[in-house]
Amino acid sequence: MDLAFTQEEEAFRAEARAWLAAHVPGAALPSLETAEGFAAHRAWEAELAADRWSVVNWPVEYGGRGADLVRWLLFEEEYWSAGAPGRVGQNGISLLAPTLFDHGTEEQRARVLPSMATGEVVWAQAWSEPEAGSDLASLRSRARRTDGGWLLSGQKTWSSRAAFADRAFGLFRSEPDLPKPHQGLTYLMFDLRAPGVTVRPIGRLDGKPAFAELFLDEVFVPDEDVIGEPGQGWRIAMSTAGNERGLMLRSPGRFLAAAEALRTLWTDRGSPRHEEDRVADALIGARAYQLFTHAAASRFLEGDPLGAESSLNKVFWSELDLALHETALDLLGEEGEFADTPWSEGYVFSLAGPIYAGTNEIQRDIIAERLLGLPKGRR
Amino acid sequence: MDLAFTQEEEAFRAEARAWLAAHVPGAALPSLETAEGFAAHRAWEAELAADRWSVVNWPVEYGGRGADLVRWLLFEEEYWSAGAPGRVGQNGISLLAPTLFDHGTEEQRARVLPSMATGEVVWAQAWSEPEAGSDLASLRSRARRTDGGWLLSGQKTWSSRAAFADRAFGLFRSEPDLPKPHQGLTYLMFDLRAPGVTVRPIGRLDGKPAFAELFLDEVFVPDEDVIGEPGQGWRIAMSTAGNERGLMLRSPGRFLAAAEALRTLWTDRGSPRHEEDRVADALIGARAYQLFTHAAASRFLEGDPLGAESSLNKVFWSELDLALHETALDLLGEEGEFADTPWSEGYVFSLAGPIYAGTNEIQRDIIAERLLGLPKGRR
Amino acid sequence: MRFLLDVEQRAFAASLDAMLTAADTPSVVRDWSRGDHTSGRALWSRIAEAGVFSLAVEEKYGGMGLRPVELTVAFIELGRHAVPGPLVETVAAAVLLDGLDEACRAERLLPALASGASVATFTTGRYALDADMADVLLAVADPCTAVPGPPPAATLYVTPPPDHPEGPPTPADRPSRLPHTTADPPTRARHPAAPVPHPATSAPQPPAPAPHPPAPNSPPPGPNSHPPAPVPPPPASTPQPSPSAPQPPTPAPHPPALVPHPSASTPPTPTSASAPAPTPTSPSPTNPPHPSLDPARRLFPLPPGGDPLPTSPQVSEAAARALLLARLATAAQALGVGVALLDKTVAYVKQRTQFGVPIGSFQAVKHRLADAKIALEFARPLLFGTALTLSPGDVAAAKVAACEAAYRTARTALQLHGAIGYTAEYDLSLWLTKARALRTAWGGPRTCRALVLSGGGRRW
Amino acid sequence: MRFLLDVEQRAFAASLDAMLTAADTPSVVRDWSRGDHTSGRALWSRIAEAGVFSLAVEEKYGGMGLRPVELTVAFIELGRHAVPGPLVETVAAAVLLDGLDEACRAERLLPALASGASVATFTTGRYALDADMADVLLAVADPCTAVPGPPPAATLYVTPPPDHPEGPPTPADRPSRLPHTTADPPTRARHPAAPVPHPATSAPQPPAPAPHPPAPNSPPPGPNSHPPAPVPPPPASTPQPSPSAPQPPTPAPHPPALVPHPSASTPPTPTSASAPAPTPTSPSPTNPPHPSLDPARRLFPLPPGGDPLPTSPQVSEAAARALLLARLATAAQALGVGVALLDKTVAYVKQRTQFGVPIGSFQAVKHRLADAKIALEFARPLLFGTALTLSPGDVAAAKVAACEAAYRTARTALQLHGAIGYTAEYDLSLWLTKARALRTAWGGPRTCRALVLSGGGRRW
Repeated sequence: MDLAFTQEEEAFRAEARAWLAAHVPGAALPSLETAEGFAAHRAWEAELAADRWSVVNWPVEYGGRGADLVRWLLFEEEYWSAGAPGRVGQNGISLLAPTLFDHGTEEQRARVLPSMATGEVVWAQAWSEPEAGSDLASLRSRARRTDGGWLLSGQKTWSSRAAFADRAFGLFRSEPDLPKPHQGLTYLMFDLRAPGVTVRPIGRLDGKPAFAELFLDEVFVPDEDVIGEPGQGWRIAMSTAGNERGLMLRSPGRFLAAAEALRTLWTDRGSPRHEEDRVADALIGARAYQLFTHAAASRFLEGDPLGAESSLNKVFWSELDLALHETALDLLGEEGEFADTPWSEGYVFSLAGPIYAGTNEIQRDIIAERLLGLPKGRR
Repeated sequence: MDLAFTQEEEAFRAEARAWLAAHVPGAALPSLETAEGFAAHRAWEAELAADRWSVVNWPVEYGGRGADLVRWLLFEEEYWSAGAPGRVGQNGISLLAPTLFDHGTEEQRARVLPSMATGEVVWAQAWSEPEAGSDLASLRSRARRTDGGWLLSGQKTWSSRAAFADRAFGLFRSEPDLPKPHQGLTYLMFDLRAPGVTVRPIGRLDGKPAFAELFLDEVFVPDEDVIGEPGQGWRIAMSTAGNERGLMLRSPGRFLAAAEALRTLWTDRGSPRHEEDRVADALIGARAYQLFTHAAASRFLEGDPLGAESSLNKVFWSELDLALHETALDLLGEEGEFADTPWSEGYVFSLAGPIYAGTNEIQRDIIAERLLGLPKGRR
Repeated sequence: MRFLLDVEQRAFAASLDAMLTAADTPSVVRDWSRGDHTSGRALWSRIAEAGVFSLAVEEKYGGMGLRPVELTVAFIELGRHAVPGPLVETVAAAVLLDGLDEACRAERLLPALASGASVATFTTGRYALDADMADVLLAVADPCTAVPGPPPAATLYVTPPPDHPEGPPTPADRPSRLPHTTADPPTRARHPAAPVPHPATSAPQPPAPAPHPPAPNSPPPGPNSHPPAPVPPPPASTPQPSPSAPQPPTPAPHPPALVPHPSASTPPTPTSASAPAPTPTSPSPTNPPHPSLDPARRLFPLPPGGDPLPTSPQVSEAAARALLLARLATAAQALGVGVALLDKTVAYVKQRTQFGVPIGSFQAVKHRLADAKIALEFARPLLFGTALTLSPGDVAAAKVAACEAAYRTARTALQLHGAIGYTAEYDLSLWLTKARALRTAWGGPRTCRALVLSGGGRRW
Repeated sequence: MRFLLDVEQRAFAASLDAMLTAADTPSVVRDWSRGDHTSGRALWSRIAEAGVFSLAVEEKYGGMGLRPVELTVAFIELGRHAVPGPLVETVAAAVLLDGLDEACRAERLLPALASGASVATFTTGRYALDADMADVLLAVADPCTAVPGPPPAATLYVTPPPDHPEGPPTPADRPSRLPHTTADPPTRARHPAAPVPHPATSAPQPPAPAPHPPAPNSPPPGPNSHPPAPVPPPPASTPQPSPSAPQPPTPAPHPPALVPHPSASTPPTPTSASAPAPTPTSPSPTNPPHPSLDPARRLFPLPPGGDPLPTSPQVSEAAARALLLARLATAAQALGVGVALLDKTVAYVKQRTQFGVPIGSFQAVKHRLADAKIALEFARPLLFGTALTLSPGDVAAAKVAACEAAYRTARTALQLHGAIGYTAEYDLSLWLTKARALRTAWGGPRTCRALVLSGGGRRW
């Protein structure tokens, strides 16, 4: 058991650190959830990609460095510690790309991944529908067979990034009359600017259009944009949920950096003892999350599959993130109410954590039933 | 809307205060959960009763002062504020007596109440059974008809005070084959020293025998010790649960005194700012509980029935009491672990709060279904 | 002891509720958030007509005398309907102005506040709520938490000078208009010191109809009707908080000031200052407002200058009393916000289905809502107890309990609504964000808990 | 980076688990709680045979060198089985004695600690755990939190004098018995300062079979076999904490002392003191022990006197290191306690039915257990990360996380068991009460959180 890194790994870390020190913008970019900020973040993706830092764990042929999980973790620590911007390409990189690596064709990878790595094409996810939230399998949007492809119709919602993104991916019901709701779904990619697509941005609590509704009316998608076999979408979408993608959803480096920023804020405010508990708990939580991830990565590198612990992970980071930002707002006193600070932007974002990617209620059900073996109830 | 007391009420309060100042023992009595402490507390009941302070809200004929709810609240505030001992007669006074007032016969009241008021007879409750905890209606102990009375058989448990008490009261199944579990139960009083009764004291977490198991083998109970109609026990037991008995289960004065003691402890420990939140919240909670009770008493005095708000009450005081004692132990530092302090005795007692008198889980179900109107689930 | 609202108080709540329900407050909030105060000013007038502001104004100035219980009733309803604007601040300003015992200034300003013709904002901190639409801006160093050093804790700055007769004309039919009383007017006896026991245990007068129609010669309220008004130039020596710079770790010196603001009801009478006037409806460019997490709130750094009052025990006392009322009203508003959030969420979970059943049948959902209910129901008696005692410790306790209950309910409401609750366009957001903002307004949990503890050991 | 236990470490855990399962630890705990240490000493020997104490003793004294990872593995298992006794304290005492670099004393005491022939207790506070059955009592002012003033923070008192050859004889066959090395022995280089990086990244030696059978000439352990031993008279000038008086608000001066205790393995060699000896198996009447909420723990006020060591940086360093290891071992023990509580509760809710179904099918029950699982699973990697770095901040973080997770799990376990869990006779109580006691032992949450924050900004 050790936490030591090899000389090569440390060299990789040092290279990342040096590059970031030279390139990270001195001032924070405008909010990712605005048109201006989206463009600025897209440009930052290109800058990262130019030196192969946008997707370090991808193969070199698609713009990556072929970095293993350890290097990815080190890169992420350096990235967030350097105060680098949020990643506008995150949806594509951490949700779509792993699926393409596992289930896509060589042609799809060659066509989709390089432009994803540079930020030239930014991807939105299109999972949820108005009646399918926690009960994701109850999707109603349709994919109907047509010559050389499929026609998509229906409504998607909570499509993050879709207000400004280029393309989207999601599940559509291609065989509507099967007995179980997760049967007969097909995994497709489509263009947000294709005929028949209407994007209606939705403002989140602070009004910024962090996601959108998508109205789809006979939107043509060629066969080449189906991932895997038609009708197998649920299995395909779920099969990568338990691999390292789960680890990569929210990187430890992000919380370590946020916890250190909180400690700095606390110190700047005179180290009030009455907030000591919560600041210390943020630091402890971030360190625990880092080491939990190291342990999971070590198991993964030994060939163990990662499974229901991703539910532990989800509840933990989302509650940590929210508590951390609530503490920061409290430290800010009467200015904690201001909407124009990085802390309040982070707070609004953190409020979504317990809801998206499977509500924390669903995750606790999964922990109880799959990890603890408790009997299924009606919930 | 006012919180003012009449001159007569203030005079009553002053009289109580003066009496308590003259009579409350200077040193704490030994723990109520020991034989020695039980005897000392029984003697204290007699001392209270000698000057008619043991059951102020009872009619004069049974040893009380006919005090109304407002005077009762004032007395309780004075009582706990004076640091007076815990009440060994509590089970009888707050659980059995209200039932006798509503459902007992004149003969029963005359026979039972005076000795209850003096502590000469201390009563234990005998509700729970090994398989009937939260699901109280699923009682199995039997009352079988015999000449001039009933024969009780079965097992009761978590019978508080039973290790040292004289008599007990509870529900027994007298008609075993009825379709619903709460039908065919009979409310009976019985002697803990009667033939066929075996009392096995049970130590609580700190080893003190705070309750007992009762093994009943054909224990004869005369008809005069049945309360109300046979078979109507559930209705009788529940009918007084929603009246002022709910208010009197845990008096506000008790938590006000405990919160003030916590504030004193905090001050004695140098007023550490890092515990400010929890100490303040104990004070706020005790004050809120007091005023909530005042509001409930005011409604009751206007003739409104008290109902499901007793569930709000139960969850609130039990969590307040536990948080208050946990805070005290934390303030005590390494001595917080000691079992031989009043704070640790109180802590152990407070741990039972969320469990007894209907677990807090059951209470939350009741709040959700009866007060908020949410659909019944399978829980 | 009869710790219950009486029939009239309940009728007052019901009539406010009915009026606010009919007013479609969510659309008013959305106008307000866009900077369009037209519908908000109209609603303000109706609230004034219902008598709400009169509850904070002495009878001699056209009010009904300070009635904390009725104010609490009113602010619970205002919170339940998420009414925007400096409601709390106007009430607190009225209490302050009354307490200064300067009949001239009080007579000029209070009748218009009571009638709704004027809107005031007020702060003991560094930022004033909605200063762009208020007619009067008052600022005073927090009498409780201000750090020693200049400016002294109880210093008060006033502009325009008290002898300037520039306030909104008092309605000619005001029966309570009294001559100036400069020394200890009889009404002072009703709040000789803070804390003050509640003076009246008798039932209040029915609050409607409003005794104070808008002053007939006031211009119609509206965001574009504010004429320019003078603002004195910033003195070079006055430190201005920089909105983008990091805030200092210790409480910054409050620049206390009582200044007039570009005002609909205050004619542009020149004062001794001669600075260039800012554009009427926007704040001074050196003082851009901060948006709040609650889109209906904007927080304005204090402008420079102002009209200082000499430090005096009376000013301190009046400021302390105003702060108490501000805190009580905020707590009541927060409770109303929490109650609305609980009601809306209970309704939602009964109809939203997932996995084939209403999500309200899930035990985890039930228990979160039960906890919210408990927190709110135990905050409510604290509020009314506080309204009766007005002791600083009680007020602080009520502020903590109500605001924490409201915020906890907001967290539950958001979580149980899921993504739809996270959107600005769904009306729930108006209450969610207000619950967070009120938590820090007028003394955050830390400040209030410290006050609870500093109350000293006493019998409640 | 390979942040996983290796095969041997897992086998070590499994073998300890099997041995402790077979040992029926609940009955041992109940004996211990009654003051009967016979079964506990027997179990102690088996734990020593399994090599647990050797993991804290340098090779030259018969141990395997300090192995924090393996100690963590072992203490998780000891906690899972609620093993009673000064386990943590013996490990910490060994680390302290080694760090003093006084070969004479170390040579006399350490081999017996490693072999299980001697039991030590140790404190940096005012109370020593289970001092009635320990053979060696060490006390030192907490190097981190002691207040300035006499006694100085790093002062150490030692009795008997180091040149008294009264310790238990080292087994004759000990190959590692080395001559005294008074100046900087080579092994010191392995922990030059606190914090110390983990020296070994290679796999440890397999822990069993134990290298240290009990010393053949030690008397059989047992509560009634303690011969009288001298205790020096209390000097009049030494303040004694009064067990019944209220404790002072600020940390009281720690009376640091390193004293021998009435001991089974220490022959009654007279010391310079000549006080009347107390009865062998009970503490001095002037120092009655405090029962703990955990019935298996009794806390003894320090006896007067002792053998003072001069203050030196080396002593401070050794004490700091001993404290770190005590904290780490306590955290590991707490995690084990929490894991056992979760396992027992999960099993219980699967079989306990109410309303016709297992209570484990209720969502509220599931979610509480899920939260306990999350807390425990995130404390675990902190523990092992801490064992690798041994930095004070990491150790403090692990202590908070593990103890809070264990206490939270205990609250859940009690609530979900209901009344049966509240009884002393049900074995669950042994873990419930220990979770509470370990939370304050060796630095409560407050102390540890302050240490986390005082670590200064650094990259983890």
